[in-house]
Amino acid sequence: MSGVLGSVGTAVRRRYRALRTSRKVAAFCANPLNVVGLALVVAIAVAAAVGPFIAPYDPTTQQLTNRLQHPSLAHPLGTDQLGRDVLSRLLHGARLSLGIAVAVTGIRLTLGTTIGLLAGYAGGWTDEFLMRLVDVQLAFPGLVLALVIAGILGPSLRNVMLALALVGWASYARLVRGTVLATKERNFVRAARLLNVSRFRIATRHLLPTVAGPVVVLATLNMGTVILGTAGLSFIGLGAQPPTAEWGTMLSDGRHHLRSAWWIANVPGVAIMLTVLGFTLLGDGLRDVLDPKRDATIEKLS
Amino acid sequence: MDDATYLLHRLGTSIIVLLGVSVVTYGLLFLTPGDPAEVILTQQLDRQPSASEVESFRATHGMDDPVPVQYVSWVTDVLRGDLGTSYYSDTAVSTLIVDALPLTIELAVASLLVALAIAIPTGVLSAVHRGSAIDYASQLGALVGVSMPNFWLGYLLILVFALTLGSLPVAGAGSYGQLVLPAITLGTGMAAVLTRLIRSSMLEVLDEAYVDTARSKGLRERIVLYKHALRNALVPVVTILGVQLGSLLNGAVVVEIVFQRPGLGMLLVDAVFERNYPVVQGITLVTAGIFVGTNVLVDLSYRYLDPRVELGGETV
Amino acid sequence: AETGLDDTETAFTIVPGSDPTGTGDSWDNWGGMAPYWTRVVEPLVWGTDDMQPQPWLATDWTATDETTWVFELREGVSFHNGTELTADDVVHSFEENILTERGDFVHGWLHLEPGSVDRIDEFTVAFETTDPFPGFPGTIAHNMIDIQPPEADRRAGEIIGTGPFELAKMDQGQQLRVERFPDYWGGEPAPTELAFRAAEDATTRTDLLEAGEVDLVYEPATSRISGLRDRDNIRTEIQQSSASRFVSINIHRAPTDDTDLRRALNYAISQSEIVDTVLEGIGEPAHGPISTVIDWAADESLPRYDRDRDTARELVSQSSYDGEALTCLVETDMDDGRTLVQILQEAFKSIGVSLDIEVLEKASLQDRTDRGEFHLELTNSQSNSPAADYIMWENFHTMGIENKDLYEAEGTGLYNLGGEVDDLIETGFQSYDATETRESYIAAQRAIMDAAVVIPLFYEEYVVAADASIDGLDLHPIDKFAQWGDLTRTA
Amino acid sequence: MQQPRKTASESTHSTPAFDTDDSNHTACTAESTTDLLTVEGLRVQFPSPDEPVRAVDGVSFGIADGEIVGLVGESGCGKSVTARSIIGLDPPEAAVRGSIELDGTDVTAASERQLRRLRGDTVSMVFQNSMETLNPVLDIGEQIAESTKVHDHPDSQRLLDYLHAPLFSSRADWHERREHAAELLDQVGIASPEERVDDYPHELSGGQIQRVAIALALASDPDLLIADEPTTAVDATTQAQLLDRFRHLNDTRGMALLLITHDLSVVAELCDRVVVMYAGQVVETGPAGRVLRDPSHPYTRALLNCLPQRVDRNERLPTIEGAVPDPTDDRSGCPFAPRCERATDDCRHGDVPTIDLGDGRGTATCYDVDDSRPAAPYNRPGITVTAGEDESDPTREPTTAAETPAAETPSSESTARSSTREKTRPESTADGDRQPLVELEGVTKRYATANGLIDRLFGATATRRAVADVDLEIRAGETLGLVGETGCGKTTLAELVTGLETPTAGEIRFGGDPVGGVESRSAETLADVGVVFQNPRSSLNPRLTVEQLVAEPLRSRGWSTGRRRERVRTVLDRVGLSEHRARSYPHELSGGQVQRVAIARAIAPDPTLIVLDEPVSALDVSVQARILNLLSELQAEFGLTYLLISHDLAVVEHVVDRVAVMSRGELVEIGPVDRVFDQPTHPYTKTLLASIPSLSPEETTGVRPSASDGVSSSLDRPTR
Ligand SMILES: Nc1ncnc2c1ncn2[C@@H]1O[C@H](COP(=O)(O)OP(=O)(O)OP(=O)(O)O)[C@@H](O)[C@H]1O
Ligand SMILES: Nc1ncnc2c1ncn2[C@@H]1O[C@H](COP(=O)(O)OP(=O)(O)OP(=O)(O)O)[C@@H](O)[C@H]1O
Ligand SMILES: [Mg+2]
Ligand SMILES: [Mg+2]
Repeated sequence: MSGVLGSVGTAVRRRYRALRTSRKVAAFCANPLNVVGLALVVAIAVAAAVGPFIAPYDPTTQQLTNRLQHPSLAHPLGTDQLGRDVLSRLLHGARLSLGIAVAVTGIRLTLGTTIGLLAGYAGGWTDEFLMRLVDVQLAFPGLVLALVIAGILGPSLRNVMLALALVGWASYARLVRGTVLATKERNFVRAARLLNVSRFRIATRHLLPTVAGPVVVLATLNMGTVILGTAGLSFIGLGAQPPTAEWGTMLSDGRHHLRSAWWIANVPGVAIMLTVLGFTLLGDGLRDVLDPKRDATIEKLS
Repeated sequence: MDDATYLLHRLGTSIIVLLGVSVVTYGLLFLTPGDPAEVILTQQLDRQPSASEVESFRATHGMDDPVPVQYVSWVTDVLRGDLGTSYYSDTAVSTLIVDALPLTIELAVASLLVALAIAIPTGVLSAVHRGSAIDYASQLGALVGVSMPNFWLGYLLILVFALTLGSLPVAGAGSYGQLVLPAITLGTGMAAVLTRLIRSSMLEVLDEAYVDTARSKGLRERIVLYKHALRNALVPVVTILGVQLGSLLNGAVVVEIVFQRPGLGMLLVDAVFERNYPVVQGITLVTAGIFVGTNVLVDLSYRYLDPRVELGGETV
Repeated sequence: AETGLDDTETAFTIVPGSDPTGTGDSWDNWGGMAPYWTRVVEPLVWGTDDMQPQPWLATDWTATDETTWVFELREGVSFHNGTELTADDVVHSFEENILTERGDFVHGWLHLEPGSVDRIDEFTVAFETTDPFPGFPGTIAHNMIDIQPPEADRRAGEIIGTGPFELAKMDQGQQLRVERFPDYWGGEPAPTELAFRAAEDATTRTDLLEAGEVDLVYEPATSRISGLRDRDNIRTEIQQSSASRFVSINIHRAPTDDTDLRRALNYAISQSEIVDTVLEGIGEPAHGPISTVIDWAADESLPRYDRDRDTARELVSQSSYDGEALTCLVETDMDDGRTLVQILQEAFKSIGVSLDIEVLEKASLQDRTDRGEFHLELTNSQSNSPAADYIMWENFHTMGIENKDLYEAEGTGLYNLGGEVDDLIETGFQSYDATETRESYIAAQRAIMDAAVVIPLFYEEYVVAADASIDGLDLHPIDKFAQWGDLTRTA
Repeated sequence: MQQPRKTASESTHSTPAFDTDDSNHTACTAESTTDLLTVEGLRVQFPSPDEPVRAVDGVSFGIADGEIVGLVGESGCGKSVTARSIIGLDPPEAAVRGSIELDGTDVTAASERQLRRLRGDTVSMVFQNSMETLNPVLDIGEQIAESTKVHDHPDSQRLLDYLHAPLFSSRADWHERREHAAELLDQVGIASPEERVDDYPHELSGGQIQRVAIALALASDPDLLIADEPTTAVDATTQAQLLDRFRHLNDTRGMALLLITHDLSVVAELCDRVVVMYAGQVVETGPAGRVLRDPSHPYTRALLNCLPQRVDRNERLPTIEGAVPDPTDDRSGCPFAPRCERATDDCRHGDVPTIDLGDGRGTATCYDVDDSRPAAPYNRPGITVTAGEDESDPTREPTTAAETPAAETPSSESTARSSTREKTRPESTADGDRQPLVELEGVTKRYATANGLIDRLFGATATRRAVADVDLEIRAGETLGLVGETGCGKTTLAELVTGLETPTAGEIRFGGDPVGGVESRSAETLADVGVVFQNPRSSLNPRLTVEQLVAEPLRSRGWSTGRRRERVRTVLDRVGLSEHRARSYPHELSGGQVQRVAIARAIAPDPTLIVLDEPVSALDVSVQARILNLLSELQAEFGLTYLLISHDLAVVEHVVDRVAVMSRGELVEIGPVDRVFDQPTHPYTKTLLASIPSLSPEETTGVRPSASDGVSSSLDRPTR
């Protein structure tokens, strides 16, 4: 009997959940830009997943006799200064470029969220200390600090990732701490305290879900920033070591050929642009759906 | 909080932050693989330095002391306005910075103007025509600017405006003409952020009752938009400007290289690669100082833009 | 380029390959000016087109004994401030500036200690070298060894030289303007004014020329050269330089301590393919490490390793190579460095040798080579003065810059075969007999190539691209020796 | 002594602006062609994903020159949308049909330029939520000056001129206009207007902002002023002053007024005529006196009956069953039919005729209009349109409730403190010996306003006193009311009781034992107190379902899943929420339902004391009535003690036993409600009571606080 009731309950609950989600999905889809963003991100993700398998050539094999070929049937996006197939390099690069962005964003997010939660929840001197730390990190223009770190550690993708991760976590910490503090003072948390709900449950049921939305939005927007940061560091000479097919490095290497062989630079350039565009649009869309009121805050941090 | 207390307060936090910055800046030196003295001397001399040369170099640059002592003496010097001397040319770091800074500031200001000139009309238009083709087009257009790595954008702009159309100089610094392309390169990236912000902030403001009040007075729509709505919409925008200065400095590094402008960014890149630590430390400290200072100014100006603002309110 | 006004006809804007103002933060610039390119200051000796010392502010020099050089100064040379050049100025320049201010390294370079320069009479100066140094005249034929009067306050940026052009204005890191010096001892130069602009990126230089903003650029981007050649309003000149590009192999580190492997690597490369493809034909395929403009360079007589992958593979299998990746270093700023090193990588792959590339900025690279932690380094060697002997010494002699430290510390080195090669280099370095020098250097080069200590790639050539109307270019194997006095514009 | 206020006595009218003499207005009804404003068949629809939202569904009425018309109806019935249409400010997505003739111009068809002229000259509007109608970044002088400038030159508006761009605008001109602005501020009763013109909106109090908004509307010297709920956001004293001001303007300028409100007593106070709206339609119009005294439409009647002041103390309030129809529903027939007891099949289909009641008595859109029916007396106890609803309690028959406006003992005490010590009890409660459940002794709360490391280093600690030295006891089983103006410390006091804040000084005792803040309270003490927050929606985590929300406190008491579910079902049922609502999220619920969830959660752990902070202030009268009924039922059933905070004195008077009056953090008076309301001792209490508008206008002629009143000026402090 109660089993039947239970399952009916679950079904009803699921329907309500679905209704709730579908409303969000509808809101998300209402803006064509959101859909464009999602489509771009999905496309890039697919390219990253299957790219290496569908690439027509090996990304590093040179054919000096076949260098600087215009796009053609054999080489849909042409060949580069060493006669390598640009399309193949692009497809291989997708995984790497996206991987870097995900990894860096992941580190930033984990580090920042942990520190933010700690500061927001602990308060007092811990909070004071951590927030001054955050201030210090934020006082450096990101790329400047990353440049110094990566420059001193030496050029390699690992160091670039490390440098970018070290300069980006503070935004998350601020966002999370701010949200935690605001939520802590929200009436529903105060009410929970009055109702003798345990600290642990308040943290997991009331605080974390509230924090998740903005963090996801910031992370999505951050993906683009990281990709651009990697490209910038590549340009300065701190990117991937050859012959790695990484978009920023490809673009940076190809810039000398902009006039003579436009495809070498512009193909990875457009790829970067579309990826960043995709993540930014997606992030905006998520923000509209998940967290409509925090525009300026996230803009300020991302 | 009144202005004086607030200033005191901000000054206090700024000093703490700058102290932290100086620790980080100084600490970076000790991340370096290898003995800095040797690396630098080798470069300077173009050969392996002798043991005595290394020793005398370490002595003249105070590298023999324990790290905390070095740090303290560096900070003391900095407080006296002495940022140290370049390892390579015996030039005072402050001289190098003072020489390079105007070019970077000029670029930053010009970029900001470009960004605002693009962002204000586009953002307002986009908000007023929310959900229309104009809106989507201008949002997308704005985003394209920020989605391009700015060195690529820079080279494309050179290709189009300097080489193909021949209407603007390729590179260099000094004339206003030479400022145009770098400012556009850097400005478009920032314009995207500002456009989106102005748009969303306008959208919020346009829903406010006082906009309708303004209309109900019989005011023309243009006055309603640009006097009543925009003024309010700019309030959050201004807070962003301070932070955006950081992204301007980031961008300046790359843009200065692309357009061969010997500003702070170029100086920094050279110094980093040469391991010219006094210069690196000087520049990071100065940029952080500028950044922190600008944000204080922004907060203060914020108050004059929005009379409701109480100084010292906790910002996220 | 500048248009309209009459005197712009005789004014030119030049973009050299490196920053003419010296970025304001390097050790070889004084008062903000680098001594190169601008012909404001001059040394005692210059270099001929085939890299021989050539009389300049000094008209003649003789070695009166093994360690004494006596120089006769040119009379009637006046500085930009109107005073006449005399022996006092030379003594002052050496003693106060060159041997003291510029750092200790100068002593080893010039084989000269402070206090060893003496005025003999108004126009004669004697130099006492620390050891027999036949290369002295060629060595001081260097832009940095310039003569200035005591009145010049170099630190404050007041540069007074004897050159055909006077310093007019300098913007750090941007450009440097000079004006014609009418009283130049070599006759009044044709241009009234020259502007040297900084643009260290090859693409930017090319763009500047194509946009017509400048009249002449050094080393346009390789990828753009064929495009420039196709243009009517631009002329391109190719000049062989004193530089050569090669891969140095660390012979003291396994597995490149194995001669078979090093030879195999040599057999894997086709120099002419590299020159014809990625270099757009700029450069001469090389068989040795020394540019052929240098008179004691050996090319024809060196053992050749024409590409032969079968031999190479065989050598690899004979060698101790066990499949681990070799490390190849290259400097970030090297032109075409990233491209070349990737070609090497692919070539070695074809003979079963794998290569890890590390593109490093100068400081890190230096750090690595100092510790000997690498196998290969893509490098180039260039002499900025006619005396190129030090290339042999510093690279291949056990006590040369590259090898000395590791030799002293660990008894090894980097590229030093030691023994006979050391002897040959010493003989060449200290002999006052040109033929003897030549023969010992050639023998040393042969030993070096036999042991395959380097993989020669190409003897460098450099391109100067200019507005087609410009005439009177006087290019030099040492690019920084270019003279601008005859520059004119044809209608 | 409550009787007189509730009796429809036909006494004389001393206020000229309010005239119940119906014949005066015969010429001014909707049908007149000389009207200033004529709205004909107005329909406004908004697009929505499913059906369009019919916000206004065929509204017709008119306003004559100099007439004051009240537009009333529950929340969401289309009042604001109608008003916006009149000045042509519908949102762009709205579809507007019908005609709006304003001073001879059809607003719906007017050009941009004509609209500007109308707005600058003929009509002005004071928007709902006046706190937000002033531009926060411009000083009020400028905002008013702008209005006069438009009024003078509606057609030449240059942006640079209005931006005050130097070189492009005349400073002298602006200066003059600012002086004029000061005059206008003076007229609406703002003290020292010359200084106030330079103030920014945030520097003004709520009441002052209302006045400025009115001054702004008056700047263009309009023929018609539309005021949308101008008094909902302000407390009773300020409301009284504002209404007075309207009457005065109407008198002196002959300005017509369309007053939108859901407060019928405001209408009674001020209006000549009333238009009653329901679900986007006009259901009844007529002279104010007639409509209030003798409502023709069942809806109007029901609305009037729900008012607490018309029902005796402890009497069950009549309610209207059901809810306002969804504005997206396809409609046919009378929209009120589903909730109307007397509805017939005719009512449910087709068009319901609008019947002219004749004799200048207005119109009603209903079949069931019986002209001959005698006027319903105001205070007939137990008149209900429906017999309560789901939460009806069989043990408490409304009609049999005790009528005990008991003989009060006026001499019981004089001041607050003495009263608590004397343990005076209201006689209306049966229980004889109640123990103090909670005692507050000398409780003071100061908030620190500075924070941060630097401030701590500098030792800068500014404080604000929210509650000052309060002695108070809450007795078991009673309902203690807490009243006072905004910001006087009511909520803070409640938070001290609940433990969310800890007192800076003084002691709080539960059953004689001192208690601290939440963190230091025992689980039993916590379970003893239930709280319904001022804004209940904010106290419900939007990510949890109703079921989870209500079960939360039970879980922390270690109840098993089954027991929790059982209890949740019981309490939800008890507060009248159906089973399927358990799976809803808060945002899917209406305001009344959210309030019920909050109450359900508060009672779930079986507390003895419930703190209710403004439990009904955000609700419509009918919903309010239901919640109040529910509260009294629960009290009777579970023997609960209530601490009830409200600024609505009518509500307080209806439900509480004792009332405590607060002013600026201090407790100024406390005592049995009847005693305090009839014989207030403290001057502040007197002012507060005098400002309550009454349904029967005749009474209000007595004590009316004016702007110059010493006590009310304390309200003129900044809003933050
Ligand atoms: N812009 C809009 N878009 C969609 N629906 C709207 C819009 N504005 C109002 N509505 C709907 O129109 C109906 C009438 O709203 P209106 O604001 O006129 O109510 P009201 O009578 O003023 O209520 P209140 O007393 O709460 O102010 C409501 O159902 C509301 O949801
Ligand atoms: N956390 C706080 N920090 C500082 N001041 C506060 C805080 N909470 C309330 N106050 C101040 O204390 C005073 C009393 O506030 P409280 O909320 O108790 O008033 P209230 O009587 O409940 O008003 P309302 O009727 O508007 O709800 C006000 O001046 C308020 O600004
Ligand atoms: Mg309304
Ligand atoms: Mg309150």
